[in-house]
Amino acid sequence: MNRRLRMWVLLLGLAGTAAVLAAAAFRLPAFGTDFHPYGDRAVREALARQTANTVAAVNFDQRAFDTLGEETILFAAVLGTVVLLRQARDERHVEPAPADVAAPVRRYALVLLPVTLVAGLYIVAHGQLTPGGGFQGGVVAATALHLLYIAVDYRALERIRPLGVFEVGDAAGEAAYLVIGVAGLLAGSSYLANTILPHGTFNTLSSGGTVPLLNAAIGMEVACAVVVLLARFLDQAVEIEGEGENAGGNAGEGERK
Amino acid sequence: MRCFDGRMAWGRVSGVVEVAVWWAVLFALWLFLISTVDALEILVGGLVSLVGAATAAAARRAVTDR
Amino acid sequence: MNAWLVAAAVLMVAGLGPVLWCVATGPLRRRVAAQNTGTLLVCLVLLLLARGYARPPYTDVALVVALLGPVGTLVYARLLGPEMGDDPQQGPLTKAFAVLATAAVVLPLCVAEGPGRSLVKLLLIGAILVGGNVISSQALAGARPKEADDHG
Amino acid sequence: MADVLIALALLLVAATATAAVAVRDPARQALVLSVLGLTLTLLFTVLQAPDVALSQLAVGSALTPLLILLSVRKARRRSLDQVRAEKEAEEGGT
Repeated sequence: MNRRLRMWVLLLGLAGTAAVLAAAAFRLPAFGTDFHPYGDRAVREALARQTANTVAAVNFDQRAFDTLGEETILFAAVLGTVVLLRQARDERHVEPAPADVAAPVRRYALVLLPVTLVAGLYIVAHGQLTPGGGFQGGVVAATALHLLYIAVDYRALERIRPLGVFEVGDAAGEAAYLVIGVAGLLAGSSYLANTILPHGTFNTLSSGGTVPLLNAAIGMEVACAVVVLLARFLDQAVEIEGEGENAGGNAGEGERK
Repeated sequence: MRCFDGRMAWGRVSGVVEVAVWWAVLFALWLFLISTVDALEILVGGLVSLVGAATAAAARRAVTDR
Repeated sequence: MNAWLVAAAVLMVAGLGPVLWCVATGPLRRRVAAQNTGTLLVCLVLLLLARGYARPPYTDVALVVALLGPVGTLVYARLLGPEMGDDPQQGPLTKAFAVLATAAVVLPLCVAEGPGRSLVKLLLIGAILVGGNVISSQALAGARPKEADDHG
Repeated sequence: MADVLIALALLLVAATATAAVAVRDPARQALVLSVLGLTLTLLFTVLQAPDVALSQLAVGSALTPLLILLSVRKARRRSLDQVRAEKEAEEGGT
Protein backbone atom coordinates (compact mmCIF):
# COMPACT_ATOMS: atom_id res chain seq x y z
CA MET A 1 0.00 0.00 0.00
CA ASN A 2 1.61 3.25 -1.02
CA ARG A 3 1.46 6.49 0.89
CA ARG A 4 -1.21 8.07 -1.29
CA LEU A 5 -3.59 5.14 -0.88
CA ARG A 6 -2.99 5.08 2.87
CA MET A 7 -3.93 8.74 3.09
CA TRP A 8 -7.17 8.08 1.20
CA VAL A 9 -8.05 5.19 3.54
CA LEU A 10 -7.31 7.46 6.52
CA LEU A 11 -9.47 10.26 5.08
CA LEU A 12 -12.31 7.83 4.44
CA GLY A 13 -12.13 6.58 8.01
CA LEU A 14 -11.99 10.09 9.45
CA ALA A 15 -14.92 11.25 7.32
CA GLY A 16 -16.97 8.22 8.42
CA THR A 17 -16.20 8.84 12.09
CA ALA A 18 -17.02 12.54 11.74
CA ALA A 19 -20.34 11.74 10.03
CA VAL A 20 -21.36 9.22 12.72
CA LEU A 21 -20.29 11.55 15.55
CA ALA A 22 -22.16 14.49 14.03
CA ALA A 23 -25.30 12.38 13.55
CA ALA A 24 -25.09 11.23 17.17
CA ALA A 25 -24.42 14.73 18.49
CA PHE A 26 -27.57 16.12 16.89
CA ARG A 27 -29.72 13.54 18.65
CA LEU A 28 -28.24 14.23 22.11
CA PRO A 29 -30.52 15.90 24.67
CA ALA A 30 -29.89 19.66 24.83
CA PHE A 31 -27.08 20.87 27.12
CA GLY A 32 -28.06 22.21 30.55
CA THR A 33 -31.65 20.92 30.73
CA ASP A 34 -33.00 18.98 33.69
CA PHE A 35 -33.71 15.81 31.69
CA HIS A 36 -31.25 13.19 33.06
CA PRO A 37 -32.69 9.70 32.59
CA TYR A 38 -29.45 7.92 33.54
CA GLY A 39 -28.58 10.29 36.36
CA ASP A 40 -32.02 9.99 37.98
CA ARG A 41 -31.86 6.18 38.02
CA ALA A 42 -28.28 6.14 39.31
CA VAL A 43 -29.11 8.55 42.13
CA ARG A 44 -32.20 6.52 43.08
CA GLU A 45 -30.19 3.30 43.27
CA ALA A 46 -27.39 5.01 45.23
CA LEU A 47 -29.83 6.40 47.80
CA ALA A 48 -31.53 3.00 48.10
CA ARG A 49 -28.18 1.57 49.27
CA GLN A 50 -27.41 4.54 51.56
CA THR A 51 -24.40 5.64 49.48
CA ALA A 52 -23.98 9.42 49.66
CA ASN A 53 -21.52 9.71 46.75
CA THR A 54 -23.44 8.54 43.69
CA VAL A 55 -20.25 8.23 41.64
CA ALA A 56 -18.93 5.70 44.16
CA ALA A 57 -22.23 3.83 44.00
CA VAL A 58 -21.97 3.68 40.20
CA ASN A 59 -18.33 2.58 40.25
CA PHE A 60 -18.40 0.07 43.09
CA ASP A 61 -22.00 -1.12 43.17
CA GLN A 62 -24.03 -0.60 39.99
CA ARG A 63 -21.18 -1.42 37.63
CA ALA A 64 -18.63 -2.90 40.02
CA PHE A 65 -17.71 -5.50 37.42
CA ASP A 66 -16.43 -2.77 35.06
CA THR A 67 -14.25 -1.47 37.86
CA LEU A 68 -12.83 -4.97 38.29
CA GLY A 69 -11.85 -4.80 34.62
CA GLU A 70 -10.22 -1.40 35.09
CA GLU A 71 -8.35 -2.59 38.15
CA THR A 72 -7.10 -5.62 36.22
CA ILE A 73 -5.89 -3.38 33.38
CA LEU A 74 -3.81 -1.38 35.87
CA PHE A 75 -2.51 -4.60 37.43
CA ALA A 76 -1.52 -6.03 34.04
CA ALA A 77 0.03 -2.74 32.90
CA VAL A 78 2.22 -2.56 35.99
CA LEU A 79 3.18 -6.21 35.57
CA GLY A 80 4.17 -5.53 31.96
CA THR A 81 6.25 -2.51 33.00
CA VAL A 82 8.00 -4.55 35.67
CA VAL A 83 8.97 -7.16 33.06
CA LEU A 84 10.06 -4.59 30.46
CA LEU A 85 12.13 -2.43 32.80
CA ARG A 86 13.94 -5.21 34.67
CA GLN A 87 17.72 -5.13 34.80
CA ALA A 88 18.87 -6.84 31.59
CA ARG A 89 21.99 -8.95 31.24
CA ASP A 90 24.04 -6.19 29.58
CA GLU A 91 23.16 -3.60 32.20
CA ARG A 92 24.88 -3.06 35.50
CA HIS A 93 23.75 -1.81 38.85
CA VAL A 94 25.18 1.45 40.18
CA GLU A 95 24.91 2.65 43.74
CA PRO A 96 22.86 5.89 43.84
CA ALA A 97 24.81 8.93 44.96
CA PRO A 98 23.50 11.11 47.78
CA ALA A 99 21.97 14.34 46.52
CA ASP A 100 22.41 17.60 48.32
CA VAL A 101 19.06 19.26 48.87
CA ALA A 102 18.53 22.43 50.89
CA ALA A 103 17.70 21.67 54.55
CA PRO A 104 14.32 23.51 54.60
CA VAL A 105 13.13 21.47 51.62
CA ARG A 106 14.18 18.26 53.37
CA ARG A 107 12.39 19.23 56.58
CA TYR A 108 9.30 20.22 54.62
CA ALA A 109 9.24 16.80 52.96
CA LEU A 110 9.54 15.03 56.32
CA VAL A 111 6.56 16.98 57.68
CA LEU A 112 4.45 16.78 54.54
CA LEU A 113 4.99 13.06 53.94
CA PRO A 114 2.79 11.78 56.81
CA VAL A 115 0.24 14.56 56.26
CA THR A 116 -0.13 13.63 52.58
CA LEU A 117 -0.28 9.94 53.49
CA VAL A 118 -3.11 10.54 55.98
CA ALA A 119 -4.93 12.76 53.47
CA GLY A 120 -4.65 9.97 50.86
CA LEU A 121 -6.01 7.37 53.27
CA TYR A 122 -8.80 9.81 54.25
CA ILE A 123 -9.81 10.04 50.59
CA VAL A 124 -9.81 6.23 50.31
CA ALA A 125 -11.86 5.75 53.49
CA HIS A 126 -14.44 8.41 52.57
CA GLY A 127 -14.91 7.34 48.95
CA GLN A 128 -18.56 6.49 49.57
CA LEU A 129 -19.25 9.87 51.22
CA THR A 130 -17.21 12.61 49.53
CA PRO A 131 -15.49 12.96 46.14
CA GLY A 132 -12.61 10.57 45.76
CA GLY A 133 -12.14 6.90 46.42
CA GLY A 134 -9.65 4.10 46.18
CA PHE A 135 -7.92 5.23 43.00
CA GLN A 136 -7.51 8.90 43.87
CA GLY A 137 -6.51 8.29 47.47
CA GLY A 138 -4.18 5.44 46.53
CA VAL A 139 -2.27 7.64 44.10
CA VAL A 140 -2.01 10.44 46.69
CA ALA A 141 -0.69 8.01 49.33
CA ALA A 142 1.86 6.54 46.91
CA THR A 143 3.00 10.02 45.87
CA ALA A 144 3.55 10.85 49.55
CA LEU A 145 6.23 8.16 49.87
CA HIS A 146 8.08 9.51 46.83
CA LEU A 147 8.56 12.86 48.55
CA LEU A 148 11.62 11.13 49.99
CA TYR A 149 13.14 10.77 46.52
CA ILE A 150 12.04 14.21 45.35
CA ALA A 151 13.19 16.16 48.38
CA VAL A 152 15.95 13.93 49.79
CA ASP A 153 17.49 11.20 47.64
CA TYR A 154 16.95 7.70 46.29
CA ARG A 155 18.82 5.99 49.13
CA ALA A 156 16.38 7.43 51.69
CA LEU A 157 13.41 6.24 49.65
CA GLU A 158 14.87 2.76 49.29
CA ARG A 159 15.20 2.48 53.06
CA ILE A 160 11.48 2.91 53.77
CA ARG A 161 10.22 1.08 50.68
CA PRO A 162 10.34 -2.73 51.05
CA LEU A 163 9.51 -3.45 47.41
CA GLY A 164 8.56 -7.08 48.05
CA VAL A 165 5.85 -6.02 50.50
CA PHE A 166 4.40 -3.59 47.96
CA GLU A 167 4.40 -6.27 45.25
CA VAL A 168 2.45 -8.57 47.58
CA GLY A 169 0.13 -5.67 48.48
CA ASP A 170 -0.58 -5.03 44.80
CA ALA A 171 -1.66 -8.63 44.30
CA ALA A 172 -3.54 -8.75 47.61
CA GLY A 173 -5.60 -5.69 46.69
CA GLU A 174 -6.55 -7.26 43.37
CA ALA A 175 -7.38 -10.56 45.11
CA ALA A 176 -9.46 -8.84 47.80
CA TYR A 177 -11.71 -7.35 45.11
CA LEU A 178 -12.25 -10.80 43.58
CA VAL A 179 -12.93 -12.36 46.99
CA ILE A 180 -15.54 -9.70 47.87
CA GLY A 181 -17.18 -10.49 44.53
CA VAL A 182 -17.26 -14.22 45.29
CA ALA A 183 -18.72 -13.45 48.73
CA GLY A 184 -21.75 -12.05 46.91
CA LEU A 185 -22.10 -15.37 45.07
CA LEU A 186 -21.75 -17.39 48.28
CA ALA A 187 -24.40 -15.25 49.97
CA GLY A 188 -26.83 -16.53 47.35
CA SER A 189 -26.84 -13.48 45.09
CA SER A 190 -24.84 -12.55 42.00
CA TYR A 191 -21.10 -11.83 41.64
CA LEU A 192 -20.13 -8.49 43.28
CA ALA A 193 -23.75 -7.92 44.38
CA ASN A 194 -24.02 -5.40 47.21
CA THR A 195 -26.08 -7.67 49.47
CA ILE A 196 -23.63 -9.28 51.89
CA LEU A 197 -23.37 -6.33 54.30
CA PRO A 198 -26.00 -4.10 55.91
CA HIS A 199 -26.24 -0.76 54.11
CA GLY A 200 -25.85 1.23 57.33
CA THR A 201 -26.89 4.79 58.14
CA PHE A 202 -26.77 7.39 55.36
CA ASN A 203 -23.66 9.65 55.39
CA THR A 204 -21.61 7.63 57.90
CA LEU A 205 -18.39 5.74 57.34
CA SER A 206 -20.11 2.33 57.53
CA SER A 207 -22.77 3.12 54.91
CA GLY A 208 -22.95 1.70 51.41
CA GLY A 209 -22.52 -2.02 52.14
CA THR A 210 -19.54 -3.39 50.19
CA VAL A 211 -18.68 -0.01 48.59
CA PRO A 212 -16.16 1.01 51.31
CA LEU A 213 -14.58 -2.46 51.28
CA LEU A 214 -14.13 -2.42 47.51
CA ASN A 215 -12.75 1.11 47.81
CA ALA A 216 -10.19 -0.08 50.35
CA ALA A 217 -9.17 -2.99 48.09
CA ILE A 218 -8.72 -0.62 45.14
CA GLY A 219 -6.84 1.87 47.30
CA MET A 220 -4.37 -0.78 48.40
CA GLU A 221 -3.91 -2.11 44.87
CA VAL A 222 -3.41 1.34 43.32
CA ALA A 223 -1.05 2.63 46.02
CA CYS A 224 1.14 -0.48 45.81
CA ALA A 225 0.97 -0.57 41.99
CA VAL A 226 2.14 3.06 41.73
CA VAL A 227 5.00 2.41 44.15
CA VAL A 228 6.11 -0.67 42.17
CA LEU A 229 5.76 1.18 38.85
CA LEU A 230 7.75 4.19 40.01
CA ALA A 231 10.37 1.89 41.54
CA ARG A 232 11.06 0.43 38.08
CA PHE A 233 11.27 3.87 36.49
CA LEU A 234 13.54 5.15 39.27
CA ASP A 235 15.78 2.08 39.04
CA GLN A 236 16.21 2.65 35.32
CA ALA A 237 16.86 6.37 35.68
CA VAL A 238 19.08 6.21 38.75
CA GLU A 239 20.58 2.79 39.34
CA ILE A 240 20.80 0.85 36.08
CA GLU A 241 23.37 1.61 33.41
CA GLY A 242 23.23 0.11 29.95
CA GLU A 243 26.09 -0.87 27.66
CA GLY A 244 28.39 2.10 27.12
CA GLU A 245 26.13 4.31 29.17
CA ASN A 246 28.43 6.36 31.34
CA ALA A 247 26.13 8.40 33.47
CA GLY A 248 28.62 9.43 36.09
CA GLY A 249 30.43 11.72 33.69
CA ASN A 250 33.89 12.57 34.93
CA ALA A 251 33.05 13.45 38.50
CA GLY A 252 31.71 11.19 41.22
CA GLU A 253 33.64 8.14 40.01
CA GLY A 254 33.93 6.91 43.59
CA GLU A 255 30.26 6.03 43.68
CA ARG A 256 30.59 3.34 41.02
CA LYS A 257 30.67 -0.29 42.05
CA MET B 1 28.52 -2.28 77.48
CA ARG B 2 26.10 -0.64 79.90
CA CYS B 3 26.56 2.66 78.15
CA PHE B 4 25.64 0.98 74.87
CA ASP B 5 22.51 -0.57 76.44
CA GLY B 6 21.56 2.78 77.87
CA ARG B 7 21.81 4.40 74.49
CA MET B 8 19.67 1.63 72.96
CA ALA B 9 17.01 2.08 75.65
CA TRP B 10 17.06 5.85 75.18
CA GLY B 11 16.75 5.36 71.44
CA ARG B 12 13.71 3.13 71.95
CA VAL B 13 12.03 5.60 74.32
CA SER B 14 12.64 8.55 71.99
CA GLY B 15 11.34 6.45 69.09
CA VAL B 16 8.10 5.73 70.96
CA VAL B 17 7.75 9.39 71.91
CA GLU B 18 8.29 10.41 68.30
CA VAL B 19 5.58 8.05 67.06
CA ALA B 20 3.19 9.16 69.82
CA VAL B 21 3.63 12.85 69.02
CA TRP B 22 3.13 12.23 65.32
CA TRP B 23 0.07 10.09 66.08
CA ALA B 24 -1.51 12.89 68.11
CA VAL B 25 -0.84 15.48 65.38
CA LEU B 26 -2.18 13.26 62.59
CA PHE B 27 -5.22 12.21 64.60
CA ALA B 28 -6.06 15.88 65.18
CA LEU B 29 -5.68 16.43 61.42
CA TRP B 30 -8.09 13.53 60.80
CA LEU B 31 -10.66 15.05 63.16
CA PHE B 32 -10.55 18.28 61.16
CA LEU B 33 -10.83 16.50 57.83
CA ILE B 34 -13.95 14.46 58.62
CA SER B 35 -17.42 15.98 58.76
CA THR B 36 -19.32 13.73 61.20
CA VAL B 37 -17.73 12.14 64.27
CA ASP B 38 -18.73 8.61 65.31
CA ALA B 39 -17.04 5.58 66.86
CA LEU B 40 -16.01 3.99 63.56
CA GLU B 41 -14.54 7.28 62.29
CA ILE B 42 -12.44 7.52 65.44
CA LEU B 43 -11.28 3.91 65.15
CA VAL B 44 -10.33 4.25 61.46
CA GLY B 45 -8.72 7.63 62.15
CA GLY B 46 -6.66 6.16 64.97
CA LEU B 47 -5.40 3.33 62.77
CA VAL B 48 -4.64 5.62 59.82
CA SER B 49 -2.80 8.05 62.11
CA LEU B 50 -0.76 5.16 63.48
CA VAL B 51 0.28 4.17 59.95
CA GLY B 52 1.15 7.80 59.22
CA ALA B 53 3.10 8.19 62.47
CA ALA B 54 5.10 5.00 61.87
CA THR B 55 5.92 6.15 58.33
CA ALA B 56 6.92 9.60 59.58
CA ALA B 57 9.33 8.11 62.12
CA ALA B 58 10.75 5.66 59.54
CA ALA B 59 11.24 8.47 57.02
CA ARG B 60 12.96 10.64 59.62
CA ARG B 61 15.31 7.78 60.46
CA ALA B 62 16.00 7.07 56.78
CA VAL B 63 17.10 10.68 56.34
CA THR B 64 19.12 11.31 59.50
CA ASP B 65 20.64 7.96 60.63
CA ARG B 66 23.19 7.00 58.01
CA MET C 1 -24.02 33.16 39.79
CA ASN C 2 -23.01 34.58 43.17
CA ALA C 3 -20.08 36.77 44.19
CA TRP C 4 -17.85 33.77 44.98
CA LEU C 5 -18.30 32.34 41.51
CA VAL C 6 -17.62 35.75 39.93
CA ALA C 7 -14.42 35.97 41.98
CA ALA C 8 -13.48 32.46 40.81
CA ALA C 9 -14.08 33.41 37.16
CA VAL C 10 -11.99 36.58 37.49
CA LEU C 11 -9.15 34.72 39.21
CA MET C 12 -9.31 32.02 36.54
CA VAL C 13 -8.88 34.43 33.63
CA ALA C 14 -6.67 37.08 35.21
CA GLY C 15 -4.50 34.51 37.00
CA LEU C 16 -4.24 31.47 34.79
CA GLY C 17 -3.96 33.41 31.51
CA PRO C 18 -0.59 34.98 32.41
CA VAL C 19 0.49 31.69 34.03
CA LEU C 20 -0.13 29.88 30.75
CA TRP C 21 1.87 32.49 28.85
CA CYS C 22 4.83 32.27 31.24
CA VAL C 23 4.80 28.48 31.36
CA ALA C 24 4.98 28.19 27.57
CA THR C 25 7.62 30.87 26.89
CA GLY C 26 10.80 32.24 28.36
CA PRO C 27 13.65 30.77 30.39
CA LEU C 28 13.13 27.42 32.12
CA ARG C 29 13.29 28.74 35.67
CA ARG C 30 10.50 31.20 34.97
CA ARG C 31 8.42 28.43 33.43
CA VAL C 32 8.69 26.27 36.55
CA ALA C 33 7.92 29.29 38.75
CA ALA C 34 4.82 29.93 36.63
CA GLN C 35 3.72 26.31 37.08
CA ASN C 36 4.15 26.75 40.83
CA THR C 37 2.00 29.89 40.82
CA GLY C 38 -0.52 28.01 38.66
CA THR C 39 -1.07 25.33 41.33
CA LEU C 40 -1.58 28.07 43.94
CA LEU C 41 -4.15 29.87 41.80
CA VAL C 42 -6.03 26.68 40.96
CA CYS C 43 -6.26 25.81 44.66
CA LEU C 44 -7.69 29.25 45.44
CA VAL C 45 -10.17 29.00 42.55
CA LEU C 46 -11.28 25.58 43.81
CA LEU C 47 -11.85 26.96 47.31
CA LEU C 48 -13.96 29.78 45.83
CA LEU C 49 -15.92 27.29 43.69
CA ALA C 50 -16.62 25.04 46.69
CA ARG C 51 -18.04 28.04 48.53
CA GLY C 52 -19.86 29.37 45.45
CA TYR C 53 -21.58 26.06 44.70
CA ALA C 54 -22.26 25.61 48.47
CA ARG C 55 -20.68 22.14 48.39
CA PRO C 56 -18.24 21.72 51.32
CA PRO C 57 -16.91 18.32 50.09
CA TYR C 58 -15.37 20.12 47.08
CA THR C 59 -12.73 21.56 49.45
CA ASP C 60 -11.13 18.09 49.41
CA VAL C 61 -10.07 18.77 45.83
CA ALA C 62 -8.43 22.01 46.95
CA LEU C 63 -6.72 20.12 49.80
CA VAL C 64 -5.19 17.69 47.30
CA VAL C 65 -3.93 20.56 45.11
CA ALA C 66 -2.40 22.23 48.15
CA LEU C 67 -0.62 18.98 49.08
CA LEU C 68 0.48 17.72 45.66
CA GLY C 69 1.00 20.98 43.74
CA PRO C 70 4.30 21.86 45.48
CA VAL C 71 5.38 18.21 45.12
CA GLY C 72 5.08 18.61 41.35
CA THR C 73 7.18 21.78 41.43
CA LEU C 74 9.79 20.01 43.57
CA VAL C 75 9.92 17.26 40.90
CA TYR C 76 10.82 19.89 38.29
CA ALA C 77 13.27 21.66 40.59
CA ARG C 78 14.95 18.32 41.29
CA LEU C 79 15.13 16.83 37.81
CA LEU C 80 15.45 20.00 35.71
CA GLY C 81 17.66 21.81 38.23
CA PRO C 82 20.91 21.32 36.30
CA GLU C 83 19.26 22.65 33.13
CA MET C 84 18.03 25.91 34.59
CA GLY C 85 21.22 26.78 36.42
CA ASP C 86 22.06 29.90 34.43
CA ASP C 87 18.54 31.30 34.17
CA PRO C 88 17.84 34.56 36.01
CA GLN C 89 16.41 34.18 39.52
CA GLN C 90 12.81 35.05 40.32
CA GLY C 91 12.42 38.19 42.41
CA PRO C 92 10.78 38.18 45.87
CA LEU C 93 7.53 39.31 44.22
CA THR C 94 6.45 35.75 43.40
CA LYS C 95 6.57 34.69 47.06
CA ALA C 96 4.86 37.88 48.22
CA PHE C 97 2.16 37.33 45.63
CA ALA C 98 1.58 33.78 46.90
CA VAL C 99 1.10 34.95 50.50
CA LEU C 100 -1.07 37.94 49.59
CA ALA C 101 -3.30 36.09 47.14
CA THR C 102 -3.88 33.23 49.59
CA ALA C 103 -4.71 35.68 52.38
CA ALA C 104 -7.00 37.67 50.10
CA VAL C 105 -9.01 34.54 49.23
CA VAL C 106 -8.87 32.43 52.38
CA LEU C 107 -9.66 35.16 54.92
CA PRO C 108 -12.99 36.23 53.34
CA LEU C 109 -13.88 32.54 53.02
CA CYS C 110 -13.13 32.06 56.72
CA VAL C 111 -15.29 35.05 57.64
CA ALA C 112 -18.16 33.64 55.57
CA GLU C 113 -17.66 30.19 57.07
CA GLY C 114 -17.96 31.18 60.72
CA PRO C 115 -16.39 29.24 63.58
CA GLY C 116 -16.35 25.45 63.40
CA ARG C 117 -14.32 22.51 62.19
CA SER C 118 -14.55 23.54 58.53
CA LEU C 119 -12.97 26.88 59.45
CA VAL C 120 -9.94 25.02 60.81
CA LYS C 121 -9.87 22.91 57.64
CA LEU C 122 -9.84 26.08 55.51
CA LEU C 123 -7.03 27.62 57.54
CA LEU C 124 -5.13 24.33 57.32
CA ILE C 125 -5.44 24.27 53.52
CA GLY C 126 -4.29 27.91 53.39
CA ALA C 127 -1.28 27.17 55.59
CA ILE C 128 -0.28 24.08 53.59
CA LEU C 129 -0.69 26.05 50.38
CA VAL C 130 1.48 29.01 51.43
CA GLY C 131 4.09 26.80 53.09
CA GLY C 132 4.38 24.50 50.08
CA ASN C 133 4.54 27.40 47.66
CA VAL C 134 7.25 29.24 49.57
CA ILE C 135 9.33 26.07 50.03
CA SER C 136 9.10 25.09 46.38
CA SER C 137 10.08 28.62 45.31
CA GLN C 138 13.06 28.26 47.61
CA ALA C 139 13.97 24.88 46.08
CA LEU C 140 13.64 26.47 42.65
CA ALA C 141 15.95 29.33 43.61
CA GLY C 142 18.48 26.84 44.98
CA ALA C 143 18.62 24.82 41.75
CA ARG C 144 22.04 25.25 40.20
CA PRO C 145 24.12 23.55 37.52
CA LYS C 146 25.97 20.45 38.65
CA GLU C 147 29.46 19.54 37.56
CA ALA C 148 28.29 16.23 36.18
CA ASP C 149 25.14 14.26 35.61
CA ASP C 150 24.40 12.45 38.84
CA HIS C 151 22.82 9.32 40.12
CA GLY C 152 20.68 10.73 42.84
CA MET D 1 -24.86 32.59 33.98
CA ALA D 2 -23.23 29.50 35.43
CA ASP D 3 -22.35 28.56 31.85
CA VAL D 4 -19.83 31.43 31.82
CA LEU D 5 -17.58 29.45 34.15
CA ILE D 6 -17.85 26.35 31.94
CA ALA D 7 -17.03 28.41 28.84
CA LEU D 8 -14.02 30.01 30.55
CA ALA D 9 -12.70 26.66 31.76
CA LEU D 10 -13.15 25.15 28.29
CA LEU D 11 -11.27 28.08 26.70
CA LEU D 12 -8.43 27.69 29.20
CA VAL D 13 -8.22 23.95 28.48
CA ALA D 14 -8.18 24.55 24.72
CA ALA D 15 -5.49 27.23 24.99
CA THR D 16 -3.31 25.12 27.30
CA ALA D 17 -3.68 22.02 25.15
CA THR D 18 -2.64 24.01 22.08
CA ALA D 19 0.36 25.36 23.97
CA ALA D 20 1.30 21.83 25.03
CA VAL D 21 1.37 20.78 21.38
CA ALA D 22 3.25 23.89 20.28
CA VAL D 23 6.08 23.45 22.81
CA ARG D 24 8.50 20.93 21.34
CA ASP D 25 11.06 20.02 24.02
CA PRO D 26 9.71 17.09 26.11
CA ALA D 27 10.85 18.49 29.47
CA ARG D 28 9.20 21.87 28.79
CA GLN D 29 6.18 20.06 27.40
CA ALA D 30 5.81 18.25 30.73
CA LEU D 31 5.47 21.65 32.42
CA VAL D 32 2.67 22.76 30.10
CA LEU D 33 1.10 19.34 30.54
CA SER D 34 0.91 19.80 34.30
CA VAL D 35 -0.80 23.18 33.81
CA LEU D 36 -3.16 21.41 31.39
CA GLY D 37 -3.93 18.95 34.20
CA LEU D 38 -4.76 21.87 36.49
CA THR D 39 -7.10 23.51 33.96
CA LEU D 40 -8.79 20.14 33.36
CA THR D 41 -9.30 19.89 37.12
CA LEU D 42 -11.08 23.25 37.02
CA LEU D 43 -13.18 22.16 34.02
CA PHE D 44 -14.30 18.96 35.74
CA THR D 45 -15.11 20.86 38.92
CA VAL D 46 -17.29 23.46 37.18
CA LEU D 47 -19.02 20.56 35.38
CA GLN D 48 -19.81 19.23 38.90
CA ALA D 49 -17.60 16.14 38.55
CA PRO D 50 -15.22 16.42 41.52
CA ASP D 51 -14.41 12.69 41.46
CA VAL D 52 -12.96 13.02 37.97
CA ALA D 53 -11.22 16.24 38.97
CA LEU D 54 -9.55 14.42 41.87
CA SER D 55 -8.41 11.58 39.60
CA GLN D 56 -6.90 14.05 37.16
CA LEU D 57 -5.22 15.91 39.97
CA ALA D 58 -3.81 12.84 41.72
CA VAL D 59 -2.26 11.52 38.53
CA GLY D 60 -1.38 14.78 36.79
CA SER D 61 0.18 16.90 39.51
CA ALA D 62 3.20 14.85 40.58
CA LEU D 63 3.08 11.32 39.15
CA THR D 64 3.00 12.13 35.41
CA PRO D 65 5.75 14.79 35.59
CA LEU D 66 7.92 12.37 37.56
CA LEU D 67 7.43 9.55 35.03
CA ILE D 68 8.05 11.85 32.05
CA LEU D 69 11.14 13.51 33.51
CA LEU D 70 12.67 10.19 34.60
CA SER D 71 12.16 8.81 31.08
CA VAL D 72 13.60 11.96 29.51
CA ARG D 73 16.61 11.74 31.80
CA LYS D 74 17.29 8.11 30.92
CA ALA D 75 16.83 8.71 27.18
CA ARG D 76 19.04 11.81 27.19
CA ARG D 77 21.79 10.06 29.10
CA ARG D 78 21.79 7.23 26.61
CA SER D 79 21.91 9.52 23.54
CA LEU D 80 24.53 11.74 25.17
CA ASP D 81 26.73 8.73 25.78
CA GLN D 82 26.28 7.49 22.26
CA VAL D 83 27.48 10.84 20.96
CA ARG D 84 30.41 10.70 23.36
CA ALA D 85 31.32 7.16 22.32
CA GLU D 86 31.15 8.08 18.64
CA LYS D 87 33.37 11.09 19.20
CA GLU D 88 35.87 8.97 21.07
CA ALA D 89 35.88 6.39 18.28
CA GLU D 90 36.48 9.16 15.73
CA GLU D 91 39.33 10.63 17.72
CA GLY D 92 40.81 7.20 18.16
CA GLY D 93 40.61 6.56 14.41
CA THR D 94 42.37 9.72 13.25
